[in-house]
Amino acid sequence: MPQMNMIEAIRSAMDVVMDKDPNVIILGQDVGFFGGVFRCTDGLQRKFGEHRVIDAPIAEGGIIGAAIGMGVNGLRPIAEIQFADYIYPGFDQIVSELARLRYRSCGEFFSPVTIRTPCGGGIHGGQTHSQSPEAIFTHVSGIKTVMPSNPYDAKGLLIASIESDDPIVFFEPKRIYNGPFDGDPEKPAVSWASHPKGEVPDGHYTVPIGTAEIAREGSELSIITYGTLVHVATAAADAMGVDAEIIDVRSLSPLDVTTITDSVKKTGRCMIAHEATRFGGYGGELAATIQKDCFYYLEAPVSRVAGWDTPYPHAFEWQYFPGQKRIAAGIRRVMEAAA
Amino acid sequence: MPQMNMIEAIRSAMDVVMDKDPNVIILGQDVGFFGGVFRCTDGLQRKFGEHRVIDAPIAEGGIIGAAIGMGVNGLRPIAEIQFADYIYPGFDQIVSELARLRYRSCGEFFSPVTIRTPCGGGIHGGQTHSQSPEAIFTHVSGIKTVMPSNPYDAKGLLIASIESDDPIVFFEPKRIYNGPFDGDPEKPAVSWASHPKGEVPDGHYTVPIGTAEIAREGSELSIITYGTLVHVATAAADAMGVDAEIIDVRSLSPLDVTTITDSVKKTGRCMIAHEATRFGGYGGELAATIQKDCFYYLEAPVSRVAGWDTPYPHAFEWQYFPGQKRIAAGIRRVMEAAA
Amino acid sequence: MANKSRLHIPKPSARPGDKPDFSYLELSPAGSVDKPSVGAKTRDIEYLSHELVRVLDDDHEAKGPWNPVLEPEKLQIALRWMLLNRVFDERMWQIQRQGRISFYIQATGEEAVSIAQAMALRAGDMCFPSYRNQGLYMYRGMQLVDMMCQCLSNTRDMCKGRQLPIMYHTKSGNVFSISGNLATQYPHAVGWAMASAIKGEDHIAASWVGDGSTAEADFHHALTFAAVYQAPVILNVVNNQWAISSFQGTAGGERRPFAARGLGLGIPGIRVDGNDLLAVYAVTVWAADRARRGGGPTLIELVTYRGGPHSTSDDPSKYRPKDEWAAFPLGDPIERLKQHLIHDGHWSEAKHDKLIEELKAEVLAAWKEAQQYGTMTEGPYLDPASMFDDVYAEPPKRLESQRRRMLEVYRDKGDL
Amino acid sequence: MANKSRLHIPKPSARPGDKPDFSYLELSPAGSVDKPSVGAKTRDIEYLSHELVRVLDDDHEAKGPWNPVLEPEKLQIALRWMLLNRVFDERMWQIQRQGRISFYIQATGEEAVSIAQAMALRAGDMCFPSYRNQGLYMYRGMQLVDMMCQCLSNTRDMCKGRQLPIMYHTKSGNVFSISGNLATQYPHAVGWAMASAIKGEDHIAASWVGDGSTAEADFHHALTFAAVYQAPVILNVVNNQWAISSFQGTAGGERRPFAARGLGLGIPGIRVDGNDLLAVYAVTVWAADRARRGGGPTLIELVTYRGGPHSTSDDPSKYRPKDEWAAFPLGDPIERLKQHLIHDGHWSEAKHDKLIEELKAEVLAAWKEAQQYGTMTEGPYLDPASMFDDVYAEPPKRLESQRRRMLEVYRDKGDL
Ligand SMILES: Cc1ncc(C[n+]2csc(CCOP(=O)(O)OP(=O)(O)O)c2C)c(N)n1
Ligand SMILES: Cc1ncc(C[n+]2csc(CCOP(=O)(O)OP(=O)(O)O)c2C)c(N)n1
Ligand SMILES: [Mg+2]
Ligand SMILES: [Mg+2]
Repeated sequence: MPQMNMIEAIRSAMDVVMDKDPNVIILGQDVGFFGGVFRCTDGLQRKFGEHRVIDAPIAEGGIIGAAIGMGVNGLRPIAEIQFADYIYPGFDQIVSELARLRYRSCGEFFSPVTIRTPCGGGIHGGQTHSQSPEAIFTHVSGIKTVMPSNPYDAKGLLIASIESDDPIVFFEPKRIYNGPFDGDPEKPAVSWASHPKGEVPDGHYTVPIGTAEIAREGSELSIITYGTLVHVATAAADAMGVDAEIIDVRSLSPLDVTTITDSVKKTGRCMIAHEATRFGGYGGELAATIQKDCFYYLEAPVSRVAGWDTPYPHAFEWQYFPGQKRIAAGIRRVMEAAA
Repeated sequence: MPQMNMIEAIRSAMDVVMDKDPNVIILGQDVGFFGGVFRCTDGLQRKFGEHRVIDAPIAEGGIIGAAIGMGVNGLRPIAEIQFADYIYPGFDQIVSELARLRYRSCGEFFSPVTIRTPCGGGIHGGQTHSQSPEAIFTHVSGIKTVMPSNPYDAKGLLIASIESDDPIVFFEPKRIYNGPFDGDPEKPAVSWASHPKGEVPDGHYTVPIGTAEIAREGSELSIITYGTLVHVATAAADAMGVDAEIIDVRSLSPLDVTTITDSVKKTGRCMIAHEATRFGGYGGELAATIQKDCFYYLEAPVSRVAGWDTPYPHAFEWQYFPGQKRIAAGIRRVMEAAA
Repeated sequence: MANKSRLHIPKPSARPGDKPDFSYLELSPAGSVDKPSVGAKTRDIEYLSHELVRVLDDDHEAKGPWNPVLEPEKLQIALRWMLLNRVFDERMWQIQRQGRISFYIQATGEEAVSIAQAMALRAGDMCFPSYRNQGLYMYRGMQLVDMMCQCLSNTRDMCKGRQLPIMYHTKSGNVFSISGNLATQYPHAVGWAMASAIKGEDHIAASWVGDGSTAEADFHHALTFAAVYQAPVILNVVNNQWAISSFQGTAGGERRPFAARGLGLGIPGIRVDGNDLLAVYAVTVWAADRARRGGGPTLIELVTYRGGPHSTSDDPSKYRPKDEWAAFPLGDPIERLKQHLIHDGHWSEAKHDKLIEELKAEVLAAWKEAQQYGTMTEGPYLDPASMFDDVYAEPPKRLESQRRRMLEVYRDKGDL
Repeated sequence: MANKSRLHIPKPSARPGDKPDFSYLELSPAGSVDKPSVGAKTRDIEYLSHELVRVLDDDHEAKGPWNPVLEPEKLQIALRWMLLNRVFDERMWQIQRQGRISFYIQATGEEAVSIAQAMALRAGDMCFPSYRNQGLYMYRGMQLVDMMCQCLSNTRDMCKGRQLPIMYHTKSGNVFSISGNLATQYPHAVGWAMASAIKGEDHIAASWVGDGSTAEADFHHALTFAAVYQAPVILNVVNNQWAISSFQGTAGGERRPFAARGLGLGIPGIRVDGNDLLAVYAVTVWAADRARRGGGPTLIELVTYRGGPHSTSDDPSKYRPKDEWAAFPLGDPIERLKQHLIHDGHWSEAKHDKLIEELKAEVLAAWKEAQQYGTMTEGPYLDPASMFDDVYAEPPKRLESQRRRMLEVYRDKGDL
């Protein structure tokens, strides 16, 4: 099976779908001739032409607004937002239009736009290249929100997203574009080649939206996480020798509640981890759901480890980012709580 | 003491502060000559002149962007967004600029903008005049988010907001502008005159941001809510004869955790109610915090009653709105759960 | 502080109590504006954005190069549609006042916009309207009874009760779904037109916003994308002088006509008498032709007047003179077309009155029929359980369980 | 599908391997453009948006009505500032390449923009810059060592480690804090200017965005508000032909100059040779004067070229000819001012070389000093606990408890 990093897997997903369906087009800043600032669309304009891989003006609201109109006219647009930090100028079009068009027209009109956008920290990007704004999209009815943690899922979920008639915000944790990251910035970079999920079929396949995955089985506690932190949490649990079950949520909305609550019912202890600021974050939804469904199984309160409630500070990236130490501290808190 | 409805109380707050501080100005659509579509600024342009109560172009992003610049230049702008449903075009300016200016300039620059906006349902407003988007603002570090449930708090919190050097999104539950609402649309309207919180001092006073209030003391369960639902929940508990303690959160961020957890520790049972869609909503943050801090006191899982996870449907307003029946069902669920 | 302020505050020419004053409106005499070829260069036709294309003169004659020279029958049909729009609006307004629907918006005084432009476009062209374009839906074949059922949120409501009254849509008629958020449809039209070009089709798109809405970001997005990709789209600005209580100067109309807004991007603009059906028709045909031939977008400013309140929630006597409409120099589009037809010997007062009676009867009949599908107070009612449909194409489990929970609590409409 | 597509796709005149081609740039001869009075009507000065104001001709002579006739000493100072900007950028670029700072952005080739405009404004005027306006900070008195410390996120960093390198701010110097989000500062400038007018002060505001950023919503918001309230503001568009890999046509520059963008709102536009310090100075003084006298906003398009990569993260050889800058018809602003001074007998190659050496030494000294306040790899370090400060004026309790929790886990920099 071919080895791909996440960039290659994402590119392959678009390549495969564009080959199959002439209505799939890409619209975004620098995506065309240049191939995207993270190279995700590299070569696609050469292959599919400049009428299908289109360089866009720097107007995120315009990109999403135009993509909606294209979708209404039978195309299947993939809109790239260069950084998730720059998605907000398109927020109104996403919330007020993309999310509600099918509902308000009772299915007569809809627009199957997939919005791809790199998110998350760990790349020395400072406040405006490191954000994780996924929570606000999960609160919007009519939108699905997805975040893969590895090349295999990235390709399968992206194909599923593009082919879905529902609008999807597809977050790409850029810290792990080139290799899994265990949270230690001092360690030499590792590539996806050594990771089982770096094996990615060349052709068409999908990973269904709405399913979580058990990234690592375990019995002592459940760690519910997604994106880059799947790898950090795994490393932290390994280092501590804790038999943690790690759930990669993958599909934030719709959420695969069963896989998560089955795990927590089994382990009786639960920690949630995400990069985004904690207050009002997606961890709140997870914790609320878990405590409700697993109340009689829980031996300790559900705990959250998350980005601090500050903007993402450039120089204190590694004190801000929920690294192994913070996750380990979180695990200890959950494990030490009296049952 | 004078009687005021919420509109009058809000107007009085602006009047008092504008009298005191010549740097306070108002900017918004139809706020000037006309006095605002909900009449909140009625008479203020006549009193303070058209250079302090300014009709703005229909560009929410422009209103907030310009207000930020005014704030940087020493003014203290109150920006009115005509409906909370229309705040999204200004979202980028709020999240990327207003919220972070103090932080990124280490306090050298800041802009003390207060954004007032009517929110919530119950007025036959359909999808685009009924939304409750408070959750997404609570997730933004650097912004404070406030929602009063009565005239007294509205005035006190609004004065505190305008006078605060922090940027604040001030949500006004429009269903209760003219009187408290118990959730029954068939009942004749009641006025604020009969409500103790309809008594509002004429002059200057503040209600501190960051404090919740016990709206009704009780011992059997705690209902954590805010805005219109404070009244609906009170009516539901009364009708059921349940001795509920009802907490009016008021300040969503910063959150008064102590008042809430003290109550839940006392009652051992907790229900959260809000109008906004449930998934990814503010109730998640509340539930996550409460189960964490009150784990050893809880006799039942923390439960949420909220808007359904659909856009706000015009004709099914009363099936969508968390009315007395749904709140009662929620209370029963919490009360009946085995300890 | 106000005293020393040097800020320019735009002010309308008249407020309640003042004499209406439209001297700020620059008018060109009918027939006086040159009509360029469809292939003309943008730079050579900038004048169109500052003049006012008019065909009907004060003596009701059609004049000049923009006269589309339409057959009398076609004009009678146009008159019929405009009248239907007006009669329908009047009836629905009353119905709202009686509390039988929750909300309504009239197009009174602006009927020529939707009717003339619908006539000028082809059926395959896609319309992205604002909330004052009900005429488009009518012309594109939507039945009055369907429009009424939408306003009633009853069992025949195309929106299944999910939208405020007047937020229609028709896929078969190629008129988009109306949004409550201003100007959001503008970039959709541009994207739709881009897709049409990409697919090599010759359908074009058209969209409408009000003068006030031009301040929104989406106006800029739409113009920018339309200019960059030369999208086959007509971008209309309906300048009815008011945006709720704010006059058009609050949106930046004090210095230059809205038609000039795209010039800096190379988008030609045409300012047209929006109450002159012939002129509106002619400029729209011109712009559509241009778009279809690959000439790119055109911005059309339609100068008209909002004859009624903004909506049923509004009271304009608070902010503008009561008799302002009567003083509007471009008159009433219906009256003007009627007089033109009479002047040319193709119409009469008697026929006109009879037509109005016919249309009133048609509207009344539709209203009677619509009520059979349910009213706000009497069944049949839509099934509230349907509110969980169409949020997604593939609904998540949680919506199913919420639907069940809802049904546990509310078994029927009375059961709140 | 691509075959039948009729969509217009803007294309730059040259890609890697092609011969640079600037024939699309319309140039006016130096000295040829009329200079209107500051009180001229907008309509009468539209020509300024299509011409190119130039003072320095190909023979290095200053010409025509826009010649500000500055004293040689003033020009030598200007040259010094531009050179300092360039030398600073070169050094910081190297430093980034050595891995000693995480990121950098040069202004290479665009130095006249910041320096000439800073010179033309008054100290009380407020600047809202983009990330390529480091020259403004320098001119407004920010010490090189402070700029370097910001880029190092060290203990003297004015941003206390919270911002990417180059995101400076100075309240005392009246230069705003740089945002990573494009164009957001544009409406701030307008709001600031509105406040100045409201307070009856005569300070004006100025802001800068790139050609690519004009597509953003905030560009439109700023222009609209500036036009509506006639705010005393200068809105600059630095057209350096590129926005990362996208040429200026992708932002709609193919048909009309960016200077024309405000015409439809009644905002006069001036297109100026951005590499001609004298011309930039003159148009800025003119626009500032106009604003200060209550004439409202002016849009200035500065035609220049991004001489270097977009940032240290960029590789322009992938998308444009390597020798494009060399072929740019408006040359290099530093070289042009230098030659002008030499031509007039006020400068020499020797002086120039000496100045460069001086400036290099100055920059190097600053770098040595800056490192004493800490580097990325060596202390002293900022206290990470400070990251919880300034999120709010009145911090909520949860930030205090998060600070405590952070300190429990990370006791020192090495302790991650
Ligand atoms: C984004 C947004 N902001 C504000 C509103 C509230 N609103 C509804 S209509 C209107 C005035 C629109 O005026 P104009 O564009 O001139 O259209 P007209 O009503 O005159 O046809 C306003 C401010 C809205 N619907 N959407
Ligand atoms: C809102 C937003 N979208 C996208 C980006 C990413 N980005 C950074 S610089 C840039 C190009 C800007 O080009 P231009 O405005 O011409 O300025 P220049 O770099 O040429 O000075 C882009 C797309 C951003 N910083 N902010
Ligand atoms: Mg209008
Ligand atoms: Mg540029």
